[in-house]
Amino acid sequence: MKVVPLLKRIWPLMPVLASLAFILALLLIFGADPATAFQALWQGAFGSRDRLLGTLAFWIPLALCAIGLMLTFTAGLWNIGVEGQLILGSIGASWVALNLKGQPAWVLIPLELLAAMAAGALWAALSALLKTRGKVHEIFSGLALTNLAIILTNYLISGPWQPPEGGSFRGTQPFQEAALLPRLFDSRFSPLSLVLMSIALVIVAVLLGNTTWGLKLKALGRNSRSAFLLGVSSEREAVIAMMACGALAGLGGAVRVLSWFDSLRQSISGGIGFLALLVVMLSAYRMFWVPFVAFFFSAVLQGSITLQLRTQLHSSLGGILTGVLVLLTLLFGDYNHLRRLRKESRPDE
Amino acid sequence: MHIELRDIRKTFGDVRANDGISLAFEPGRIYGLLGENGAGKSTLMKILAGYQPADSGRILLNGQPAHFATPADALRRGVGMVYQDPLDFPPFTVLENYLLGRDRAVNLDFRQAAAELRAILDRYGFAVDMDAAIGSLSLGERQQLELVRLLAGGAQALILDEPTTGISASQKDALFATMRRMAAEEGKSIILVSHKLEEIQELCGHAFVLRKGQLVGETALPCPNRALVEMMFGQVPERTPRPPAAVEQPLLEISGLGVRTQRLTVGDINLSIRRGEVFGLAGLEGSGQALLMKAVAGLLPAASGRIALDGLDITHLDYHQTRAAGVAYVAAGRLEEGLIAGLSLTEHILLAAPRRDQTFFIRWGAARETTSGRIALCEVVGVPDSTAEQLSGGNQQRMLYAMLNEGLRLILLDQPTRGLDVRSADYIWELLYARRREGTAILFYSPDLDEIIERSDRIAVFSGGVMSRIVEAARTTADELGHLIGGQQ
Amino acid sequence: MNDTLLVRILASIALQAAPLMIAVTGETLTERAGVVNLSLDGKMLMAAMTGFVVAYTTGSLILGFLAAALVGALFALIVAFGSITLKHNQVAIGFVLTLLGADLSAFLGQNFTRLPGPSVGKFAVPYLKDLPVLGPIFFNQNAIFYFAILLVAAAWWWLFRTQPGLHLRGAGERPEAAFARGASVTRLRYLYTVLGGALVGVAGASYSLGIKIGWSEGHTAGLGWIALAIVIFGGWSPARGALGAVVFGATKSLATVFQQNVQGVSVVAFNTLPWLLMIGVLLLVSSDWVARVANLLPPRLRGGFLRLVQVTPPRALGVEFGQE
Amino acid sequence: APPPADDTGAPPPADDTGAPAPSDDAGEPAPGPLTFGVVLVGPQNDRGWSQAHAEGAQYVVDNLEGANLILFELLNPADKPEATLEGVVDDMVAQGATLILTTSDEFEEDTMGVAEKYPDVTFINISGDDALTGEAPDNLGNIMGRMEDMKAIAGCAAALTTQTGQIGYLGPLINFETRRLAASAYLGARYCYENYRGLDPADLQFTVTWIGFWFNIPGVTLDPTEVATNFFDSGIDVIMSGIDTTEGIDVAGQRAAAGDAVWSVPYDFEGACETAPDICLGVPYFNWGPSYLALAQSVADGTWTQSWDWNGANWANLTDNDTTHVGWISGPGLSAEAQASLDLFIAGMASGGINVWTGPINLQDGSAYIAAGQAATDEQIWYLPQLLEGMTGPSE
Ligand SMILES: Nc1ncnc2c1ncn2[C@@H]1O[C@H](COP(=O)(O)OP(=O)(O)OP(=O)(O)O)[C@@H](O)[C@H]1O
Ligand SMILES: Nc1ncnc2c1ncn2[C@@H]1O[C@H](COP(=O)(O)OP(=O)(O)OP(=O)(O)O)[C@@H](O)[C@H]1O
Ligand SMILES: [Mg+2]
Ligand SMILES: [Mg+2]
Repeated sequence: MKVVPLLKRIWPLMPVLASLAFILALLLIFGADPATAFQALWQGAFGSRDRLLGTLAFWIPLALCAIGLMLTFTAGLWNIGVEGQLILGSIGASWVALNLKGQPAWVLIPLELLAAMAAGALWAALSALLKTRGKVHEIFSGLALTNLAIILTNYLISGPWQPPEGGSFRGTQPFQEAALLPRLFDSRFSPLSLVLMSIALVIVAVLLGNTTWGLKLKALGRNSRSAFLLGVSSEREAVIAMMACGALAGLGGAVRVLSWFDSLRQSISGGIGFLALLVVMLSAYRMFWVPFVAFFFSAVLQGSITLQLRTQLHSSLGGILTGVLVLLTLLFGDYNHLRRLRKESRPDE
Repeated sequence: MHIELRDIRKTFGDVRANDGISLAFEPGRIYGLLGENGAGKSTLMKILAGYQPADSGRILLNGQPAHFATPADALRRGVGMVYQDPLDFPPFTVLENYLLGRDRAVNLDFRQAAAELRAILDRYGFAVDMDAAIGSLSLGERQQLELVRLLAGGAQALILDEPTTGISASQKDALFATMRRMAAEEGKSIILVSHKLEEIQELCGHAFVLRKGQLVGETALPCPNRALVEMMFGQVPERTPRPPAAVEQPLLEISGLGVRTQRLTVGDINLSIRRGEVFGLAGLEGSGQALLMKAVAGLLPAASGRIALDGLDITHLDYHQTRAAGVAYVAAGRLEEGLIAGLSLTEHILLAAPRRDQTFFIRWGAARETTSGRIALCEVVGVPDSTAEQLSGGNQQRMLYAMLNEGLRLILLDQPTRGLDVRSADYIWELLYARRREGTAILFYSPDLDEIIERSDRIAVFSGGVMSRIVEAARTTADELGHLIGGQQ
Repeated sequence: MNDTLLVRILASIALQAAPLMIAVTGETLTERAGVVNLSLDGKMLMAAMTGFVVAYTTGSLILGFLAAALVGALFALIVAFGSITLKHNQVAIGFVLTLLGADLSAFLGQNFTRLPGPSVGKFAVPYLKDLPVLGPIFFNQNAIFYFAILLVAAAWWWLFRTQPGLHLRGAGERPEAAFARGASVTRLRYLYTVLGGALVGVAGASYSLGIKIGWSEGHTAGLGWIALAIVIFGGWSPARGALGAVVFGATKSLATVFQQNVQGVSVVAFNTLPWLLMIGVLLLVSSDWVARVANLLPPRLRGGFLRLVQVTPPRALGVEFGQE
Repeated sequence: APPPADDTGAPPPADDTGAPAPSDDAGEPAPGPLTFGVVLVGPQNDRGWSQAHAEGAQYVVDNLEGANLILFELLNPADKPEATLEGVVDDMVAQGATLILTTSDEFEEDTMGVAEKYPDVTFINISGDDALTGEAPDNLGNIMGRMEDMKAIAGCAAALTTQTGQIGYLGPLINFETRRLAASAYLGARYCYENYRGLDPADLQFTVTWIGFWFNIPGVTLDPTEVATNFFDSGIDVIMSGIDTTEGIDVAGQRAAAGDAVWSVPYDFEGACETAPDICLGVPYFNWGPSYLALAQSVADGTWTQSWDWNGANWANLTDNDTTHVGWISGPGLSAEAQASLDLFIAGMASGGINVWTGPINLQDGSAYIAAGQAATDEQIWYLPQLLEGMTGPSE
């Protein structure tokens, strides 16, 4: 009788423990000392002020993408293209940074952010229209557009935007100081970006929870045909949701170039968008958890750098940890769901 | 084959779908199974046909206890069931569809199967093109194929669950004739589940009546409808008479309308519907009447002609603009087209509200109140926070009407009472009549000709994409309509 | 005649396309049964890695392919269990496995990167190999190519000419109806998901042991997604899917050729071709513009044209089956 | 535990012995006279560019008493969006590294940054030129191996072997370095084709295809495997690799196994022939060991001074890995008489009798670059603006 509630309460921890066990096994198999490894993970994420700032800095774009994805997921869209939207954002910001010479920061930065959001939204709009007009599933358009965005970056940094000393694929020349977001203790973390992220978080949460538009997205996500008949103009809302997500991802891209780096680099993102999808899944599509989960991911990945340095273990370990965790949570995380299944399990065929 | 059901019990959650039902079917006879919505008819039949296991109880075939794991199992033992919505494979060809599950041989022998199928079709006087895709056939034809498949499978007992919804009068006659023959000449037992008392009376020799999962009565047929209705509902609900058409003003004027889709082209429709008029559309499935309604609703583009509402040209408005102009469209599907599983009734009401009443921020308190008002009005059994899929079929139907906004000019209904029992259907119509008194016109299609005649002021008849003529409901009969939609003049 | 530039290039394209054909056929079977297994990309990486590592350590190609198939099947089993038994979102699970597969393969394969290992050799079919044009393209390839061709043919026959094939398609079109005809939908879906996974595994190993010999991080990355797109382009038919694989291979080698022959365009530009192609073909097969174009045709041709170009997915694709 | 003082971005309190600062978060104090860090852009076992550096680092560990290596592989935004050179360097310094080598021009910019952040740590950026241009702070130097000569030898070996007179060059991305290396290979090939085989250099086809990055990035670069395949299909029978990885020789080996007469010249790493020895004509490789050892020594005993080193070969013995900075080692695939001619060529270069960079040399667009009889200067070679006349393939 009273075991059930207890079990229910601690249930979500099970996947965490299981995935830790999995990593432990890998560590032992590859002959690394788990204690050192986990200490290194911790040190890498929080071990010092710089580390903590690094974790924060990587957290922001990831969270921004995840927040945006809450909109598209609610609308029933698989916006895998968020990765490319982030990249386009960084291109947009770079465009302003490179072309508006000699402007003061208070002019440059807002323009950069706007350009970034516009660019991200544009890329998302392409995906959305390909779906609504062309019936091309957003997973594929998103994937293609992501790769096209990467190739576009390579074209820019090796062509029109190449540094004066000649085109290499390293990136553009560093932006003017005024173009960069003010950063804490010359780290990569910009408090402004945190503020922006928090604002985005609140706005999206309110939109989803308390507005007619949010409700329309929800309807769309669950049954687009009925939603349409009830007066929701499916195409419009879907496109807007995608563009909003793209804009937030674009903002994340701006943060990448303006505070993480100081220039547009070859493959500026390297999968942050894909991680964001995992973040949202692990958050069980609940806004409340998104920022925390995103922070956890950022910490693990930061930690895995130090992990590699200290144990010479391949740093994909961090990715494995998060991946297994998300998988197990998806499969077994929802206690009530499992109970329900147990109940209605009829003699099958 | 002698079939006996003993103390069958089945519960879904806390719903007692079948609560200890015992009855028997003799070979060579045709039975009717009656009951209000949710009485447990389909559940019982599904159990008998092996679609779902009973929680308890026994099935005896010729005295031998039988246990069906699957419908295929049941069919091997001679029990087959035809659904209102045939369980076939729309993209397959008729032949493939027939072959699926016919035998165990790995290699498909199309030639032999074709010959076999042809033979049975001929025996029962059905004509179907073997290479046509199932999806391109009419509902009636698909039912026939299901029937044929079961017969070929050696069915001794046939169950038909609401088979006559959406098929033509002539198809119905053919179906009934076949069933009579099978009972009389081949000694098969036949069970007909239906809400239509006339049909039951016409076809069956014996009726069982279920209520709330229990067998509440049985009788030899024919017998007075009253008696049946009393068994079904405990008391006889009085029917609301149709209030007279109010004003003479024309509301909806359709001239030279043409609609084209992949499958069907409808040409040159001319109609004038008056304020407060109930206008029925009669026709076989796929004859174009739904196209007409979709065109008016703005769901399909008009290829030609003009549609005017109160003088306002709505021909080229899209669905949402048309909606804003005061036209409501209620589709036949419930959870597919109209309700959204997982959303609360309040959220439904919020979504359905006209744009101008929609505020950017949602005031949940107010919304809940409106909702409870609406669902009270339409007697939906549920609370503002219950989600759509939690409602029973009948209540889902009512919810669709609870979502209709005030001050509508025109309501388009695709099969408004599909699958509803007499009482629920009657209630729906009460709601609609209330609208009509406010001057709202109602344009609806129903496969049930009796319903059309009883409920409409005027009726337009469709056959093969042509609107053949318009008749006064008062001056026609189901029989006449039946032949008109069959294409005869 | 048989040694012209064109023939040589065609032969290479055909060979490059072979693993894709295998993967596409595998996923086609899975999706025909109604399950979307999105984990293709990660699965292929894991399989490519496993296949190489096992073949390298044991020296046996057979074992390599078997191990790869096993890994593919295992991943598929997770998807099947998660979506069929636990009734979770198939896309979500598949996507997570995709990312996980990439990291896991990088980690487990780290000590086997770019080692010279065993590989499937060329086998020329006597006599046939000397046929003009066809010879070098179809009969002077390695075993992987022959396997792919046979597999595609077999899968097509199985799907469209056999009773089990009907059951399989039925389960993906209308599970409740298939169930009514005596098919056990759940078992079918498990079966074909796992089988499809195993084939994708073989495809992965085909890269590391035959087409792109050896293992390196991200060895086959991206190809899984391409395969998924080709399944759609192929209208869930193995034969047409194989064609799609070839078209894709052709475009990729075009990108290489263009760089030499098209002046004044940034080198980078040509790398966009495969992705533009992906969007292009998906637009072609699924957008309703095609239908509108068709309406311009005379009614006689219309149907045929649409059947030729447009495709419709299995109706119950990704739809869970609750039984009754 | 409170954050260690030396991990806060402040330079480590280097005491007079120059011994590394103690760091508690590294777990164990760094032993030995020198702890040095090496940052790789690719995987340490890519049998190419990165592995060559890894081996160089290992050479130091083997030859410098108590040298302590911290290796970090795969530092590039595609593989590790979360990692930055600065972060890695922070950690290396925290573990007491006083010498840090960043082994790609990818790191050129960021190395300047960290060099300013840690003035007491010595930084070496491989293949950069900041020390040459004077932009670099005093604690940052550059090294590059004089690969041009080896590439010329490689080109010669290719030209001596090709049957079809068509050589394919697998190029990475286009910049000064990659252009000049491809050009050197071509010049070497042209010289040997003309002088040892007595054929008209105009008939020699030398095709360069750029994949778009140093190594294959799926979906973004051209796939080197497919480029190589396409080379062979189009009649090329010798592939020279200019990329970090070994696809070139992998495909060649495959083709040879299938009976085709093809050869390959890999790049970067001494052991690169192993994939398919029989058709390997040899490999021009970087031998970082000696330069790294010298560096480590000078840093350990505090005698290091900033410089831009373009280290050449030990012509006396191109395979003496204790002395030569770049090397050429002939492969089993090279025929005896080809070897003979190649030896003549090498001897000629060693004696200075042969300099392939002697004019007349025209750029691809036909404009004259090096006047007849003149030898190109280091700058002219280093900053080559285009491919050369006679080479097929994009320059930009
Ligand atoms: N699969 C199911 N899950 C949950 N409840 C069910 C299920 N099937 C039927 N029920 C419930 O069992 C009761 C009987 O359903 P059943 O379909 O047998 O009624 P019916 O007599 O066929 O009604 P109708 O005339 O509308 O077809 C209803 O309350 C229905 O909601
Ligand atoms: N929106 C649409 N787009 C394309 N084709 C349609 C559409 N609506 C209906 N059709 C096709 O046009 C034909 C006539 O439509 P429909 O079947 O709805 O008419 P109906 O007589 O009302 O049939 P039902 O009895 O199902 O209402 C059918 O073959 C249908 O498939
Ligand atoms: Mg029923
Ligand atoms: Mg209809």
